[in-house]
Amino acid sequence: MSKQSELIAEISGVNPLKCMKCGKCSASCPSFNEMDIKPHQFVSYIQRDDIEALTASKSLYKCLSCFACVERCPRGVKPGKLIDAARQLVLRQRGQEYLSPDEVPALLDEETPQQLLMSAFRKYRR
Amino acid sequence: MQKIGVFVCHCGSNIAATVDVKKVAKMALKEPGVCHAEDYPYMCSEAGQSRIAAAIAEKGLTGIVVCSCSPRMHEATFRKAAERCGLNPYMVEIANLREHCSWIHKDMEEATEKAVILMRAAVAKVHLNTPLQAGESAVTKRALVIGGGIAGIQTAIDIADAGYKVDIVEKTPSIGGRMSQLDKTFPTLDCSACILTPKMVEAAAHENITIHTYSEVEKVSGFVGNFTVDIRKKARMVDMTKCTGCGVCQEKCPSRKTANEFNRGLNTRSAIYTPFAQAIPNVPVIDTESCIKFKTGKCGVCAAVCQAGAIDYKQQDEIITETYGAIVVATGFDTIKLDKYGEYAYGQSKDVITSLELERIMNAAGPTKGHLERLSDGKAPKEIVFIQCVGSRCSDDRGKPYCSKICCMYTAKHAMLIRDKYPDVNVTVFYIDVRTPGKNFDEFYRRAVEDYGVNYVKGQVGKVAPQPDGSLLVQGVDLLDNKQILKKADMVVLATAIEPNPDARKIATMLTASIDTNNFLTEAHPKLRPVESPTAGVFLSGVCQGPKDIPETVAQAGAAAVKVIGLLAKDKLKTNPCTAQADELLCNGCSTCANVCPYGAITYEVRLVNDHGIREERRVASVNSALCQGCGACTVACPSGAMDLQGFSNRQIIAEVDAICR
Amino acid sequence: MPVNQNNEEFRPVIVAFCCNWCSYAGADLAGSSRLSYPADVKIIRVPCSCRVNPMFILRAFEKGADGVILCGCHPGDCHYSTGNYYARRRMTLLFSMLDFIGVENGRTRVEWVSAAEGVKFSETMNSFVAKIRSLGKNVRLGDLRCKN
Amino acid sequence: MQELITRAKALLESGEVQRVLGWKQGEHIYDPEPAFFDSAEALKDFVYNGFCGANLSKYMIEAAKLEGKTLVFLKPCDSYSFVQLMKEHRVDREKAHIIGVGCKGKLSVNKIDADGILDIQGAGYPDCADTLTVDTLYGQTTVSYKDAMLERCHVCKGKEHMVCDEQIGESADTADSDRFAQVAAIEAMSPEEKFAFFQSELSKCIRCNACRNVCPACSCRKCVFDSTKFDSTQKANTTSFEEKMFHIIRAFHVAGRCTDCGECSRVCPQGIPLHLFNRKFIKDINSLYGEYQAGVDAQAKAPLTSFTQEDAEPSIVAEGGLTHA
Repeated sequence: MSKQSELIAEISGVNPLKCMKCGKCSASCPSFNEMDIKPHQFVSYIQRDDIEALTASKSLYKCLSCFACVERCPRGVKPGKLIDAARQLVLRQRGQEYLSPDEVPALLDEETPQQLLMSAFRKYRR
Repeated sequence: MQKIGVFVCHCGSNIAATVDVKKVAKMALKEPGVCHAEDYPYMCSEAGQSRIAAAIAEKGLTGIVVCSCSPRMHEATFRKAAERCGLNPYMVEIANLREHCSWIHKDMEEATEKAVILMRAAVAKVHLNTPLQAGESAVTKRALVIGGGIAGIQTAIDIADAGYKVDIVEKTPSIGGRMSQLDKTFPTLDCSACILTPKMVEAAAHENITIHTYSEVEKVSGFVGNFTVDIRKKARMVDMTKCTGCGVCQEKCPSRKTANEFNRGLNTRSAIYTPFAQAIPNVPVIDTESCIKFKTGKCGVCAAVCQAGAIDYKQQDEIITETYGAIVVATGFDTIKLDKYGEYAYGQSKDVITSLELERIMNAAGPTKGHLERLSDGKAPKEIVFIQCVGSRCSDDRGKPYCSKICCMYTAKHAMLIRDKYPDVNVTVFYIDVRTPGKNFDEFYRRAVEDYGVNYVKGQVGKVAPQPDGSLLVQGVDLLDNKQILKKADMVVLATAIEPNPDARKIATMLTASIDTNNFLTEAHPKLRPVESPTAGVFLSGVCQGPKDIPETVAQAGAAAVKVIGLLAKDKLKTNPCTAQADELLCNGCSTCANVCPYGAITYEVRLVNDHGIREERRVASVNSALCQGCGACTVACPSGAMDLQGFSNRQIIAEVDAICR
Repeated sequence: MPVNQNNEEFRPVIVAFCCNWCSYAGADLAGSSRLSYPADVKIIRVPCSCRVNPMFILRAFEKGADGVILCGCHPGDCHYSTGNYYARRRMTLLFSMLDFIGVENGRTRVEWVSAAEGVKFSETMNSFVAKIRSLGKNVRLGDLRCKN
Repeated sequence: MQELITRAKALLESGEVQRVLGWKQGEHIYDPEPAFFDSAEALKDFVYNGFCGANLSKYMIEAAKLEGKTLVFLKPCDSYSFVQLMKEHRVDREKAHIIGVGCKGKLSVNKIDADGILDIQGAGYPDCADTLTVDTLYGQTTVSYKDAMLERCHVCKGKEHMVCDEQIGESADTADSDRFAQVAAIEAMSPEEKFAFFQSELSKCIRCNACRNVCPACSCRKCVFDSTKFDSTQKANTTSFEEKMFHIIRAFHVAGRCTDCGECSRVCPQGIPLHLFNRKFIKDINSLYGEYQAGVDAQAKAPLTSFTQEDAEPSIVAEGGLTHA
């Protein structure tokens, strides 16, 4: 594994080799149709060290961080955590924060679920 | 001083590739008492053994160390080889250079260094070995089979046919087990009951078979050849000798609301009941927890309608004690509970069912009389989805890490039967892998696809959502198409993982048989002794050992029977001579050892003892070597060191410790 | 008391008492599954964990062992029904006494390993060796007069 | 004391007992020693006073082999040892006539010495008086009775006799400190401190075996340290480890059997607090397996010959689960 793949494994705490390719993650994913790389494919990208494609993927930001895949994965591979780790890699590289707490009130309306806010922070800021 | 020969095996390259065997042999010669050392590619081979024989003859060896594989593998081989040359078999020790050294280490220097130390420990032990003589114990020519499913029935019939007495103990009111609940069997689609009931009848009618239904094993003591077992015969509240099996009591019983276990709780039964029509014995039992008479004291309808006068509300549990030479465990399986799998909506919707429930629905004697219908509204389903691997192959704590093995095939069977009987019903199977190793199995699965048009989708289901209109929305994935699928279904069938009978652990504990973390009983050797437990005299039949289908179960049942017959055919068994011995001169007579002996092998007697000229009567321990199994608990309990274990004496173990720490 | 800090070089002497029915078989399974653990571990086969006398353990320390581990069947699964229950009490008290007199309590361990747990056997040995390496040479229970 | 002698004479003369096991004057006033008396006449040497700490139970093992009954005087705490020996079939209850003697705390000459009082010639014996009057070569002096008491009397198990045929004399419960305080204090030390403490205590050991010889539980016909069974035959210690091994194993062998009579510490010529080993085991047993006092009930299951399925794992030690219990 390359350094970056190792880093993803370390950040996520996930062993991609445990995946048995059952697809339950993709079957559970509410954003499946929006994603270019599907949840069940994440491990393949990591296994063959194609981290660049993964970090360039739209899926990084289409993931809702709902963690349905993490919850339901029978092998403890947790694709949601993998993609989260990939996202973090990008954020670390750019060294930027995408969402400042000051900007949040403007974005809020009554309909916004709390979870969305949390997901947003997960995605755009560390 | 002993004359010790050391024989270092290369085990082809298994040992020699990592351990410098020549060096081990060379170093052996430096050990005190070692007057012969050699290495050879295959010590266990005919040629290897004859080299040992030659060395014993030439050098007059009194003790032997074989540096080879695990003693669990070839200790018996080398002991026999020594015995053939007139050397006591217990003068042989094994240094485990393969499993404990060469196979786990890579660095040759390190492995060789360790190998030398292991060899030294074995040499140090052999110095203190003494010739031991195996005793004999008689064999009770009767076998016990725990569990009356197809595995237990087949094992019992095979043993009984060989002329030995067999008792079957079955927990439920009837023999038949899981197979009696099945509708059809793969891959030939025989009717399950049609092939099972003749076997049940055969067992019941066999002169050598005694069946104890509604009974449980309560206590086991003794050892191979001589087990003593307490069996609790639960009170049926029905006199077996009087009951004619007419069934009137069941028809008239006013309590009808108890979940019917046989139909997996899909309908209800009366409080007095036989689980199914072909039950053996065809004698009902009263479920005292549901019976109105037992709950309120007022009823007694069954007794009133019973022409034979068989109802006996005062019946008590009865404990019978029997002795057996061998015990077969055939406790079978159940499906796992699905309460942790909320995403499949099992329990939320009546139309999400397990495959075993589907068996009951498809069965003419089942809750729907064999009509395929939704349990929620009784309508005929048009779209059925099967989900594979529900709880199987899961590494989390929701399911089981193993493959349940039978699901791929029974799902193909179900799909095929449904498409055959109801061609207008669409069947979709979501699978991870289709596993069909077995004679005619893959052909069977292909028929489901090719001849019956079952739609197999490679991918899992993430969620089953019950809809307001009563349908089920199945969200799955087609991995080959890389598309998510949303499918409206009328019925969802879950291929639920199987797990060993929850009583398996309790029974294994009673039998002191090994059991693994999944509660499957462990076999003595995964390849070479698959139907024996490591505990002598205990054998394994059916799913209690691991997931299997019916043909495999029946094959294993026969194999277990052969092992039992082989045991019962012997009049005497050689007993392990590695038993405890009490030194009467050191014994305080304090009874501490007897308090920890699990076999009651230690008794006390007042004996005239000559202690270096002092003659006096002393209370001293005495070990019955036929009962002693050689655990050594007493040796540590004894404060004076009077109790010692032959073959694993205090001095022998200390010599090994010293050699390792030298 | 100087403790050997140079743990890279330090090769401890470790004695593992394994019961014949579960743990020795578990060690065999670790072997046939090629699950490695350090060569510092040397196994002594005993019929049951209840055969292990505290004398053996102290003797090992006296003769220079740096760690002693006892492996037996899981409680409830003893081949002799009750042996490991007695062993458990004996070892608990012995270990407590060693701790009481100031011996590092990581030098002794009891682990239940079944015949099916080759992986657990190897993991246990790896972690025990790592622990002993971190503790360094056994000086408190060794022969001080001869070795200092 | 006179009452004891009178009763002993009567029993001897009636032929009910063949001999009397009691204490006789030793070389000094403060070291009475256990003795058998065969006749009424011999009883002139009999003494019973504050220095009669010696536990006579163990001598009843020998008495059990002799013809006829033996009269033995047991203090309340000695009676525990007798019951324990009954449990182990070492003494014969039928051949013992037990007089439970009163005890209000026994004296430690070492403690009196430690107060700077030397060359004791005599002492006022009214047990349990607040002050003890001591005659010395240099005249009379006084010391607080409590300060002069044996350690074990400060953790007195009570004034009840666990076994006896009759009772003579009053007893008092002299307990005034926590039985496990010393053990707990050591448990609270760092490993280095613990080790230093025991290293310094045990390095005083001269392997005289007094502890072993006096201990009522350590009554094996042949000790493992004297037999060839473990290659552990007693010899001059060749390694510093051996005294540790000896004392650990000795304590282990009596674990669950030791009544905490404190004789080991009383007789140790080097003043090693050997009772700490036994008491550590008692404390652990109590906290792990339930309160257990050896010598109370001859039928009770001993902690090391019984178990429960839920017993603590040995890892509790490393987890520190026993040091704060």
